[in-house]
Amino acid sequence: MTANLPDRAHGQRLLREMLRIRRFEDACVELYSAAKIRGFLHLYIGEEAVAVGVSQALQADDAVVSTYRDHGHALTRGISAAAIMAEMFGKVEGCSRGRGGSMHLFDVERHFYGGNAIVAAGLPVAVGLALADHLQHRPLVTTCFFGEGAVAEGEFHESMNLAALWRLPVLFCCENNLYAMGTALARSEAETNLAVKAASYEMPAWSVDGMDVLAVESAARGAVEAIRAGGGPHFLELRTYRFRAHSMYDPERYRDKSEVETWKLRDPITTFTETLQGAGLLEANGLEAMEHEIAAELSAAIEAAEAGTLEPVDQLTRFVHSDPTQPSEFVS
Amino acid sequence: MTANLPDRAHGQRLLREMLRIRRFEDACVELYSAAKIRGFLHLYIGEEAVAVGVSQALQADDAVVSTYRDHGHALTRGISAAAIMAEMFGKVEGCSRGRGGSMHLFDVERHFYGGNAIVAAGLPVAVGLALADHLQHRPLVTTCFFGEGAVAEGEFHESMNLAALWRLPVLFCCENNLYAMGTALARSEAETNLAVKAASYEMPAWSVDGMDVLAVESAARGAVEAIRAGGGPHFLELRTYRFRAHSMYDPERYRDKSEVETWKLRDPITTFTETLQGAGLLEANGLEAMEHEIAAELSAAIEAAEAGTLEPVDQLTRFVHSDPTQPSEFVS
Amino acid sequence: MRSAESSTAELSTAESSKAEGRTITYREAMREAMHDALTRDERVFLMGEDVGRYGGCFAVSMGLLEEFGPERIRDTPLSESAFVGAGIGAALGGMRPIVEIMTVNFSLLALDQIMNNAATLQHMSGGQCHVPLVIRMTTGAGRQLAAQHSHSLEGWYAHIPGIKVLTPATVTDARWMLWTALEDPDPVLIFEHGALYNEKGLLPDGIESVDIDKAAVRRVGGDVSIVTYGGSLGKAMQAAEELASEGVDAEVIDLRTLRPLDTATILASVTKTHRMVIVDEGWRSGSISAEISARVVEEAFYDLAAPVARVCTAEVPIPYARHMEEAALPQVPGIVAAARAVMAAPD
Amino acid sequence: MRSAESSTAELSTAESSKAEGRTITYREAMREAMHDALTRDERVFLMGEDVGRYGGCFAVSMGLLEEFGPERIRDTPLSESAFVGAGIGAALGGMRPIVEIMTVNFSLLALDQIMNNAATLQHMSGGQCHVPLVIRMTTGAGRQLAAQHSHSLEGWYAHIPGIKVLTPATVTDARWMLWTALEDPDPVLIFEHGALYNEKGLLPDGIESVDIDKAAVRRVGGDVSIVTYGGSLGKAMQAAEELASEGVDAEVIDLRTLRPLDTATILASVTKTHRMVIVDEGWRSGSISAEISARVVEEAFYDLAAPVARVCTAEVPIPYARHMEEAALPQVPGIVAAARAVMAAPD
Ligand SMILES: Cc1ncc(C[n+]2csc(CCOP(=O)(O)OP(=O)(O)O)c2C)c(N)n1
Ligand SMILES: Cc1ncc(C[n+]2csc(CCOP(=O)(O)OP(=O)(O)O)c2C)c(N)n1
Ligand SMILES: [Mg+2]
Ligand SMILES: [Mg+2]
Repeated sequence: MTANLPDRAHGQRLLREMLRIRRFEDACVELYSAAKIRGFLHLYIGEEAVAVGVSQALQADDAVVSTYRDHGHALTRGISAAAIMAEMFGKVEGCSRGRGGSMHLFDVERHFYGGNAIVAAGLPVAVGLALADHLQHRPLVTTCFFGEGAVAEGEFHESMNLAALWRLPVLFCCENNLYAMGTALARSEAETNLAVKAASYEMPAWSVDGMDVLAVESAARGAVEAIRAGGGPHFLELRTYRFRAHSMYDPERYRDKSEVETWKLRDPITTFTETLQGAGLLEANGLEAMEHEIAAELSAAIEAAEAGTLEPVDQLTRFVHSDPTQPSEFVS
Repeated sequence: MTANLPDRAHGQRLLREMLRIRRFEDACVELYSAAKIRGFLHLYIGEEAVAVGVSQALQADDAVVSTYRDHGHALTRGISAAAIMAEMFGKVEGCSRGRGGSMHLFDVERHFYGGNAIVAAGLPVAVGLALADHLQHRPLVTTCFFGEGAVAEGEFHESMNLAALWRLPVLFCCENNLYAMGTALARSEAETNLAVKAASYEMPAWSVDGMDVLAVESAARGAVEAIRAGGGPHFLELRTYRFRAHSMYDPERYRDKSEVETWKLRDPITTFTETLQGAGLLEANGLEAMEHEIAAELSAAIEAAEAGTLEPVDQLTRFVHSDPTQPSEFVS
Repeated sequence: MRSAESSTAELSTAESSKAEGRTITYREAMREAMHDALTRDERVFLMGEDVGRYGGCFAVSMGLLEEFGPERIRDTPLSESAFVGAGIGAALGGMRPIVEIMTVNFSLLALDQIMNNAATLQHMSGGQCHVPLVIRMTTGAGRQLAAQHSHSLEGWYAHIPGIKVLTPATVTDARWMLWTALEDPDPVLIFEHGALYNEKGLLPDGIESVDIDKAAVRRVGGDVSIVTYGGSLGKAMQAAEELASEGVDAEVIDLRTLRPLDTATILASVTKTHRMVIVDEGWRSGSISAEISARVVEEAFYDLAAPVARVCTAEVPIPYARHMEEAALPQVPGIVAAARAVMAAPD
Repeated sequence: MRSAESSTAELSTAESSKAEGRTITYREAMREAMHDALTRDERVFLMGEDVGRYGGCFAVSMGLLEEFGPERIRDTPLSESAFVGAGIGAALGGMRPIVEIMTVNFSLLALDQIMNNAATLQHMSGGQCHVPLVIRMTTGAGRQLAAQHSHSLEGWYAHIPGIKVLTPATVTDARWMLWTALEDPDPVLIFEHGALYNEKGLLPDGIESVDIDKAAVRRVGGDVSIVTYGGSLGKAMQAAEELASEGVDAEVIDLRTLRPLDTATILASVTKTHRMVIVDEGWRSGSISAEISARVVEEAFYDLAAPVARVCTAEVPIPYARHMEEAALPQVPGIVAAARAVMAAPD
């Protein structure tokens, strides 16, 4: 069951954000086929409720650390579709100047500390960001997204313990989509109840229906409030599912089509559209209007990316060390 | 309370083994001061009941993996005092030919796979030894000793999970002596109940009074039986205390003398001597007789170590790769 | 049954032109090698992330689970340190594990096990422990995978005493090095360049083993020695062809094994050509190219007609954008230019 | 207030003979450096295993907890990867962390964070992220700590673009490099050789900062350049004295920083002496000595009168036994012999 219904504006905003991610990802599929986007591409389709729900609980100056599956997080944190698209086109206008690509979206002004493509490697960094807030007495919360596959990594264990031991303001958001590439959770964890695992660090931990944006929002709000009030780190297991392959190269031999189809019945966008419409919070053509706006935004983004600039090759060795001739680059 | 009393012979054997470790370590202190032993030296004084108790449950062909604090484990697994002493003297007669020193005692014939001096790094190796037994259908149990400090390491987490997931025959023996160098458990772990931690891997886990050799023996026997019967890995937290400094360089600023004195009241050797004598299982002069025998053994060991051979320097690059001219070295 | 005498220039180059055989991909060659090893020796098993149900991140182990079952084709959790360490333990316990680390980029998480245990156990046990472990991993850049997924660290690993480092560059080596590695009583790391998996090559009939301690002369030439390995071999060969059209006859050496380095083959070539260009996808500073240069200077200083030249990866984390990535990596024109430069030096 | 112009041979050697100052140990110098940094900048904090209550594994941070309190002197659990990563995050968040990894041997557990995050974040964010993090660790052998506790990996770390690698060899550098490192907007690794902590040296009055990008000529000489760093500087100086007694006037260069390498100072010396011996406690193959040799050949080939010689650690895990360990490491007689050999080469 979902939490209490939102008001109309908020409900529509949630739906819109999820739909925007979905359509963004749909566009990526096409652009990958057209070889406009290259490298590894990991889609968020099916998991939209997680990023959208969690981000409702965050302030603009709260930090976020993400993974290679970062488009959804980046979009909900306010990085423009155009900047992300340009990034994947390898253009200077990209949010990482084309240096990072799909897996490494960054926007430090928005406190978005990147897609990290080493599984679990973002967790220690998130702990450190929270430590900086703690030491500087800033009442901020750092959110760290990671997949359930990361739970097996040593860095998960070390980071959970450190955050709990030092009571740092971190929200650990485990996106449990049941698979790490082709490895089902039960083949990866002796204890598959991830909230129980998290609780063994003396950390409050809840399992949440990650296909229900309202449930996610409400859990995240609860956790973030508690953290901001000095309650130390919290852990959310967000039970979700990816509808597409792990990345663009995945033959999906490890799961049945029927399993995917069953999960699609719980598509967070479809079900939430129904919820809103059922409650009279969205007009019959409300979705269509959103689709139009989003399509316009995305085609503008793609056009801009296409028209973007390739960085001159003689700039190759920039950004290895901070440039002393550009001191403004580094706000000390 | 201790478990049921042992028979006379067994009881005396336990006491003798503990005393032998104690006197061995006492000798090491002197030899270190005399600069006969060099490098890092970590003593087992106070913790003798753990090694002696656990080893009662093991067969000769069960594998053991230890840490830098490995004298006690090595002695109870049958490596001679002479071979260990010679090792610390840097002589060829040492159990690792003088290449390893105090922290790296090895005896592969006795399935003793070493003192490992990287905290927690022995755990994955123990899991692998157990995996080899599992794959080769050998009904053996691999025991892995490590300190409570190791629990914070990522390798602990990964190894516990892997062993539990694959139900491998590993006995994890966590020697909780309350400190990792100068760091008290509570400054290292958010959850200080280590058995609870272990249980979060779906692994049977018990806390045991590590100052009581009978309690340790009985817990170890229970665990090893269960493992050998196919029950998968088990975890024992052995609550103990080191009476001496972490190593020879430790000013011990992190704990009160009074704390040490309180723990010394529970000295596993004194208390067990009293238990045996109280039950009429040890003569009044029984301990003295043991002391004599042990002193003789140790002085012979020291003499032999002193008289041992220094490896010729031209052998320096041996044992980096297996020597093809000595194929017997590697039983394939 | 014949063994590829890859150390002899004449033989190995002749081989590829004359020999009968099958054309297969590098991926298929690796898969055959694993299939073969699993069939030949029941102590061999494969473990790593997604080697089973997924079929391997790069489809190298596709089908092996179905044939050999889950006890021998073991999907692991994401726990690089533990499963590499478990491979070490299993090797100590009498098995012959093949541990796959999905890519070299994740191997950093297992470096403690590799350097402090695998490479060291034999020595610190005074010769008692042997770790007949093979670790395979994909390496290299060139596929726009950006900074965290594009490392070429095989030369860096070659710094570690106690391990061997193999870099199969050809279908033949991909097919046969694994078995030789498994027969080795000591730990062997095999680095497979990701750009090679789809490459096709002739797998000659009749070869049923290769050595893993000799470099191979892939092209005989008298003017300049181009020394390379792994994913850069193709570029070096192309550069040699281009140079040939300019009248420069380059010899191309495929190191095959980075540790131990086959210095003899390198020296034999440079004492003939007096000029050397090293092509290495590693970052320049502290790359294996530096070691080769230093050894050549130590051993053949007076034979050198020109400074040893290096064509390496620029000292930047690899950028995503295609044109930037290309600029960062060794490319054919750079190799040709370097060869021309050393040719221009006075004799 | 003066800054040590360590790049200028005359100045730096003059300094130590003429200057007034205090004689302190390397350990005290490091402690003062931390004390100073903690006092000067409240964004600075120290974290690592046993840096607080224990006073530091090598007693370097003794007393700091008492003075600066547990928020700024943070004992960590045994979790190298997490606390190094947390240092990176804290640096991103505006702090100036000093992370102590007890010894280089344990840093392997944190290598993923160092290479894939600290060194890479700036680049893959297109210049947005800066990681003003200092990581200190003890390095080196010589104290019979055996194979797992005796690594010298500072030269190996110097392979990684995006970090700086410092190796203070003198009391002055121990005292002042830290602050310069903390002022650097990018990650800096400081390697402190364990054998140096008890060494005493003159800390000259008046110097209140040092650069971290220039090598220092520690002894001016005209016959042969001995290039070294860190724990080997003392041995090189001793060798130079011995050589002097034989009439060979050696110049001794202390690299100070291994990444970026100050090639200019090295080249200036070798173009004067025409002969070079590199002394490096790293394992020989793939050590920083190889890179130095390669660069000298690239840039000063025609100035060399003899092949560049290297005196490095033997390629073995370090054995425990004292005589074996001594045999494995660079020692004065080996340096002297190498210098004699390059002197013997025809001019
Ligand atoms: C340390 C590490 N090991 C392996 C990989 C390769 N890899 C990339 S994504 C992935 C699966 C991760 O699964 P999960 O954490 O569940 O996240 P999801 O992809 O399902 O969102 C793997 C194995 C990696 N990037 N990093
Ligand atoms: C990975 C690693 N980090 C740090 C050290 C240094 N060190 C050696 S022993 C030790 C304390 C370990 O404590 P614990 O595991 O409780 O074992 P104990 O010494 O108490 O038996 C430390 C920090 C090490 N050897 N390995
Ligand atoms: Mg997942
Ligand atoms: Mg302890």
